Amino acid sequence: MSQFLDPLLIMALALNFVALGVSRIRAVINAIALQGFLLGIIPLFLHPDIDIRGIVLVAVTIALKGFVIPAFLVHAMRGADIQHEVNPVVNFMSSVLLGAIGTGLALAFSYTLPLLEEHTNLLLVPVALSTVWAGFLMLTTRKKAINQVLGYLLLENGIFLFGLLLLDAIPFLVEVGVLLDLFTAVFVMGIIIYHISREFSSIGTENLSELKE
Amino acid sequence: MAYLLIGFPLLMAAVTFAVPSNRWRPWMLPLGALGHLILAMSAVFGPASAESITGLGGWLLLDALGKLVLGFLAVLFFLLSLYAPGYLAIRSDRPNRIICANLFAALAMMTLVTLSHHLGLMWVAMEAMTLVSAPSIYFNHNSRSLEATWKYLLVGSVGIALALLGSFFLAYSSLKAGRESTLLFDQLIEDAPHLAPKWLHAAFVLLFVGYGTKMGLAPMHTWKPDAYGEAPGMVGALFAGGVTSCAFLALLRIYQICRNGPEADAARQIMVTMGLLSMAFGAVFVVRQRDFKRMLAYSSVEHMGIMILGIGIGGTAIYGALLHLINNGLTKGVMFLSAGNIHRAYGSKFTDDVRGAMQRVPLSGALFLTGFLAITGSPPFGPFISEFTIVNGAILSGQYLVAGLFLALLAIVFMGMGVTVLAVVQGKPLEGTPATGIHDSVSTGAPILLFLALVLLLGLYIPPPLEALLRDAAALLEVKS
Amino acid sequence: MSEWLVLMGAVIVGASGFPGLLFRRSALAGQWLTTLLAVFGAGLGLMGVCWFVRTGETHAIVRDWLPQGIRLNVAVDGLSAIFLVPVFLISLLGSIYGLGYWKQTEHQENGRALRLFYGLLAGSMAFIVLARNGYLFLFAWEIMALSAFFLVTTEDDKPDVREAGWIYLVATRMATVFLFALFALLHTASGSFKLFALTESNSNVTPGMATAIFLLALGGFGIKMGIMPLHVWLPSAHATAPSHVSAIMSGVILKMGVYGLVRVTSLLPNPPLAWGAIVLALGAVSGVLGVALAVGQRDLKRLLAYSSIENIGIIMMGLGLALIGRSLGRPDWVILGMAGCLLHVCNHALFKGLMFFCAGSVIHGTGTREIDSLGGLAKLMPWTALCFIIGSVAICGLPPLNSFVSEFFIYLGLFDTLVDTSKPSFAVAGLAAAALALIGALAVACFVKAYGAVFLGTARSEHSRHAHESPLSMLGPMGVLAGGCLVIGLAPSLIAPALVSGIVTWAPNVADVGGRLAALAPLPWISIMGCGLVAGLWLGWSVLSSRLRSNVVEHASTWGCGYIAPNTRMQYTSSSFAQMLVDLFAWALHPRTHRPTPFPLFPQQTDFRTEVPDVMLDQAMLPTFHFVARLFTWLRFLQQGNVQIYLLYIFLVLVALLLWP
Amino acid sequence: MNTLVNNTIHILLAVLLPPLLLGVINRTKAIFAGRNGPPLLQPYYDLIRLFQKGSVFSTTTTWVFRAGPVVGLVTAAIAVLFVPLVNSTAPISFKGDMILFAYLLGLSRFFTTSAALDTGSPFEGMGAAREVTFACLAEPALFMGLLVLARLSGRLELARMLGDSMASNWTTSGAALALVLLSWFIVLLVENCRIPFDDPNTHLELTMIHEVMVLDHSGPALGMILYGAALKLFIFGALIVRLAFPITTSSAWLDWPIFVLGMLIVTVVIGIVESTTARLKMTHIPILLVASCLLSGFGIILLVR
Repeated sequence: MSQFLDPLLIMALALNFVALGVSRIRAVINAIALQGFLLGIIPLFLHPDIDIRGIVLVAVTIALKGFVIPAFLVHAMRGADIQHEVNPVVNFMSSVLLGAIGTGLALAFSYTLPLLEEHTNLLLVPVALSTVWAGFLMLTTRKKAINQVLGYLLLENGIFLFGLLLLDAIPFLVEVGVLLDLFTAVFVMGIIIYHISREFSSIGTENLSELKE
Repeated sequence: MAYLLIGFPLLMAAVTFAVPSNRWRPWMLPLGALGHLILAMSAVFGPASAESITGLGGWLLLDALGKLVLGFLAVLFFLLSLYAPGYLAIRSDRPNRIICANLFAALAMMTLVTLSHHLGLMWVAMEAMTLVSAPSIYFNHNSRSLEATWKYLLVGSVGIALALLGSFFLAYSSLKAGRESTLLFDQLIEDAPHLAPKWLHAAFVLLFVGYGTKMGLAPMHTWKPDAYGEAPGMVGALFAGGVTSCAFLALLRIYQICRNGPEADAARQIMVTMGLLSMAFGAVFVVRQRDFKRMLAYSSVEHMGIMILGIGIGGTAIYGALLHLINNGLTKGVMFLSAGNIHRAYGSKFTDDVRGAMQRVPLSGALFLTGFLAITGSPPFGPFISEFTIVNGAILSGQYLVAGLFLALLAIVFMGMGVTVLAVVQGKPLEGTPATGIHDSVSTGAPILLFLALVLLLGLYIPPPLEALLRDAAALLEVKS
Repeated sequence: MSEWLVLMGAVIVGASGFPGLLFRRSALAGQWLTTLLAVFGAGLGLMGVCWFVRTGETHAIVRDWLPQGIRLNVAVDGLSAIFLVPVFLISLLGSIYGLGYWKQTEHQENGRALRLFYGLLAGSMAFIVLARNGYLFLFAWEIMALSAFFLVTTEDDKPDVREAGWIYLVATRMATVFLFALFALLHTASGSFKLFALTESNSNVTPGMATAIFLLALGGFGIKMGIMPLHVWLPSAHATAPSHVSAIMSGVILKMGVYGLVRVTSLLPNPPLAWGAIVLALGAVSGVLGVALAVGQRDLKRLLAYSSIENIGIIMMGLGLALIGRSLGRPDWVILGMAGCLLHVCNHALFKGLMFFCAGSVIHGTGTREIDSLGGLAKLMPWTALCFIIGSVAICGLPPLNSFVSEFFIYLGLFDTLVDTSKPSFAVAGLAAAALALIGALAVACFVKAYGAVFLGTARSEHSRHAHESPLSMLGPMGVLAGGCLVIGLAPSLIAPALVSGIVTWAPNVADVGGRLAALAPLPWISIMGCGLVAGLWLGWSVLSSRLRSNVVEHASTWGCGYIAPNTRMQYTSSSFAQMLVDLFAWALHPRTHRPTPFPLFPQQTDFRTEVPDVMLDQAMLPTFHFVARLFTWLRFLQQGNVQIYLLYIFLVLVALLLWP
Repeated sequence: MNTLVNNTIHILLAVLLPPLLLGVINRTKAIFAGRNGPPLLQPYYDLIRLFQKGSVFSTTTTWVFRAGPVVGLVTAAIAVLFVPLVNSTAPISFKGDMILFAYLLGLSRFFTTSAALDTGSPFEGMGAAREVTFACLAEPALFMGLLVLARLSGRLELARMLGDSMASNWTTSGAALALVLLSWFIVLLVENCRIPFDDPNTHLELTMIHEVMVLDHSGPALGMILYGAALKLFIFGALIVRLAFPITTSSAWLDWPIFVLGMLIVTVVIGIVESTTARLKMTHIPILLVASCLLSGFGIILLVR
């Protein structure tokens, strides 16, 4: 059933651009949540003969990436009453363009990598890499702290996507550990964002450049 | 044994968290640290060390490298924990529940890193360590420390994420090579020669950048000065000595895998380059540094560079680098703690206000100065041996240019730090600098003296067990030919 | 036997300061105990040296110490013996001198630290000389450098002291950097840290490597010796340190640099001619410029410091000659050059120690080092004055005192390079003799100025008007050193055996050193002439005084050439005395002259001053450092506190490394 | 004739001749000035009188002030024993004695200048400053000359350097010797404070060098100074004589008169120079001295090229 796989991946890829392009933070969160959800279900198509432990993993992933984390972020946002605009360093158009370029490069790079034959005609690696790239873009070109968290999520999504290639290679324990770590990280970041907004009454990182040299 | 080593600190963390009294809680630290120290020593040197300590079906295994770092960590943490009660008594205004518990949790995670024999597990441990150690940076609860924590967390997590991708690459490459990928180090080391260079290179770079970020190699070091500058002195010491050592251990593991692979030379070149780059960054930023705690951070960047450089040079320099891991950590202990005392005594950490520490806090001032001399490689202290061994290794292996740059950068750092340190220590306290009324005390002085004693001992004499351990560890990193 | 005595001596001296820490600040007992220990240890050491020189029997002491083949390997040989004499002698006398000069009761805040590092310094220097292992050498070297730093910054509440200490620290670290590379290279060449003479057979030393080692040694040890233009740290450090510290710095620490150079050159096989030429030329330059700078100084201790540079120059001329001799296969030059070099090492230690002790006594008595505010001390401090004039005569290399002998050796060698016309020759070296003559004449000018301005004439300020003579604890050591100068000057044959063993160690392949030396340099004649001179002077003096006794003698004020009210401010100041010479050397010294034109018809009170700042430091070193520092501060923009940029760095590094070839 | 006799004559000459030289110079100058001038033996009279005079000492002075004249005389008296007069022998001669020779003069300079400073008088300080300054340039010139001679004679004893081989050397490398002769003559003038460097009997203290240093000396001390100065003139004269007229006949009875003759010639020449040239401006003196260094420097270059 891998014929469904590529459309899913394309969708995940498209969501990168949405995340980069939209101006409202809520929209970005939603995009990433949806992407997380897709990531969750992809294993089902990638490994048709999936065992119980895979199912559990899928469930955990969907729960965390698709619902818990986004919900938490929305909550943190509300708690820290953050204005809803993203206000980027470079404007949306160009960040989308950059994303596109990155995707191209990712494709190029991934074709140089020697893959297993069952993965060769699969978009998975390029999509993963371009998602990583998109995550970097968001991390580096957005002013608000929460956007950096989102960028980090995007990054993680990309890595996770690649991780799916070796679902049966990477032990279950590690996968879960990774997910838990991710969650904790975002959780702690959320708390800090909350503190930041209390401390500076805004989460624009321009306030966060006191320490230098 | 392995489980005990990790479980005990976790247990202590829980207990400490439960202790109600803000006054008595800090005393749990020396208690737990002592227990952990005993366990660790018996694991490293004790009779238990003979048969290999394993767990989780081989995922936990304590080899020479692990032993080296574990033993060092235990000692470092113990000495720091001796300092903690005195310090936290001074800062009794702040609740210390979180920090005490977190310190134990961090210890547990570090121990796990040293024990883990599995790439993925090590990653999990590292990430966990990053997270649990974050709150202790925020101990002071002001805007500066908040900013520092934020940067530490973000930069650290991104770095770690890259390391994860690297681990995946490695795993995938071994799949590609048709091996079943267990991600166990033995397995990987053995597979390395057969892996596809492209994958291996990419994996090495990702892991190097990732764990390099945690270790604080330039230019991924950026979180370091902020974190060290704003965290309490003992936390700074724990980071500079412990966290970074774990990251270094991770890098050693990676190198251990790559050293016989097709990408070995590139790996060594990268290590040498990045090592020198880090030293250069350290040099640039210590010069005319007004904030003496940030100065220590940059010095730490420099010394991370020195260690990586030593590994990259290879030969006897590897031995030097491993020895430097210990020397640097202990000496940083001296410097951070004495700097913390001076900071407390003046209520400022800028050379504009802090002068004549030798007169206001004679002990801390003297220790700060001595620590400076030690860290910059002056006898009779440990770093002198390790740094000289690295130079010697470089020249023995004919890498004259590297040796030259290394020495030049050492000299620059010496001058840069010297200006700041001497400004702090010498002379008379400026008129109008408010005295906080905090002076040298046994509780905040004696632990530093212990640190210094160890540094001195390592400068004059290297105990045979340690010597043997170092040699075994170095042997693990030798290039098989 | 001898090595054990020396070793024990070194350890005891090195540790002498520690017990003092247990005593109260206000108590004298600690100082006494420390001094006794130091004297005892140094005494043991000197006994060991004498034992070695007499019997010549010695064995290396070798123990395992550190991994990587670093062993505790000490031994006494001819070279060590020569250099051990100043180490122990000056530290012994210095610590006695300290009893009066740096009384614990008067310097409670820093007295104990001072003595602690004083002992460490002496002990570490003994170890430098004993070390037969590169690592041990470096180790002791750094201990020496650091203890010296702490000694220089004893009074760190004074800004000029802090600055001097800082410059010293930077310089000595530079030296250490060179030495790191040097010993690592030696290790590569010889295959171990053991220091032994390298040959084609027992090592894989290539000519290129040998040259590299030589240049590194010249750089590293040169800084410590204060060769021009690496001397920048020397004047201020010597000037600001307590005087018995200045004495050991100038008298002994500089010699450690010499020792290093001598030792390393003794290890390397067949040196090329260029080495000797370089050393000789550097020596001549340092000698002439050093003393020229000294003439211009207005601070008594700075003057002495620059004269140390001059004497180091003379020592290097000796070494250069010896090197040339080795490369051209002329044993005579080797012997004369080395004899001059080694003997001048001891001599300089004696008379420069003496001079700094005298300077200290002057400071102790008057509270200032400003030459132009002193004067007329000869009446108030007769003994100091006597010692000072003896030291001055010695320092100018005049007969019948010691440094004439060492310069005599070097002169003979240099003349010989012209006389010996067999090929291959290096007659140019002869010109160095002229340079040495110039140095001698300048030294006379310099020290006539110093002695005259400080001790003769009448007091120029309140400081010197109320001066008082120093206690016996200070005069005693000065007397001993003055005696030493006289003894070596009158009976150089006494020290000849030590010189011979030193030369033999440096150039083992030169046969029958003792015989040749006796043939080359007529030491008995020097003794005869010296005694003759003394006798003649005594005769002349008694004639004069008998005449004075038989004739009427009146006392009046100085003849003012018709001016009836001569006053003290009419005296020639040191600046005016030096003016012509400073002008002669203005091309090198860039003096700052303060020469106001008196105006109008009845001009206001004004003064003439020439100051000779250190060109190398003020116009070369400091600007460079400031430039680099500015560059670095400019580079700070890399860390702007903007986390997005930080993440970008990570990303860029990632890409760069992924594209790594 | 055996060395004993030679040495006695040597010493006798050294003791008796010097004052006469002063007399000769003064007489020469007087003649040039068209005066009768003092009798030739006037210096002897002065000496005798001075030794019987009482003396005045400045209250500021110390023993150094008295040591000055003594050292000046004694060093000169010893130095004269190294100088060969008629052939390549001298009462005292050993390897490297020329260095001791030069340094004895240095010793005397040290003490005479110190003695001058001892009075605390500005003028004597001035004189001392000039003395040491010019010596700094004269010394190298002297040594360069010695180097040339050492190279030519291949010996390191002053007596041998100026010894028999001299005559032959003039034929082989006269140029170098001429240069040395010239530069040493300059050295002689400056070391003995002669015009054009200094005017021994000027009466303006500001312009004096040697004379101003001894302003405060009186009686026997002054006598010693005077005699020492004469002895110094004798020494340098002897050097010049050995350089210029290296004539050694078979019989010593002939040699001694020849030497005395040469000495007189030299002194007359000095007198002529003094009476025909004007004093140099103080600031120009160093230039002339440097020139003299360069002269003998060229001498060396000529030899070793």
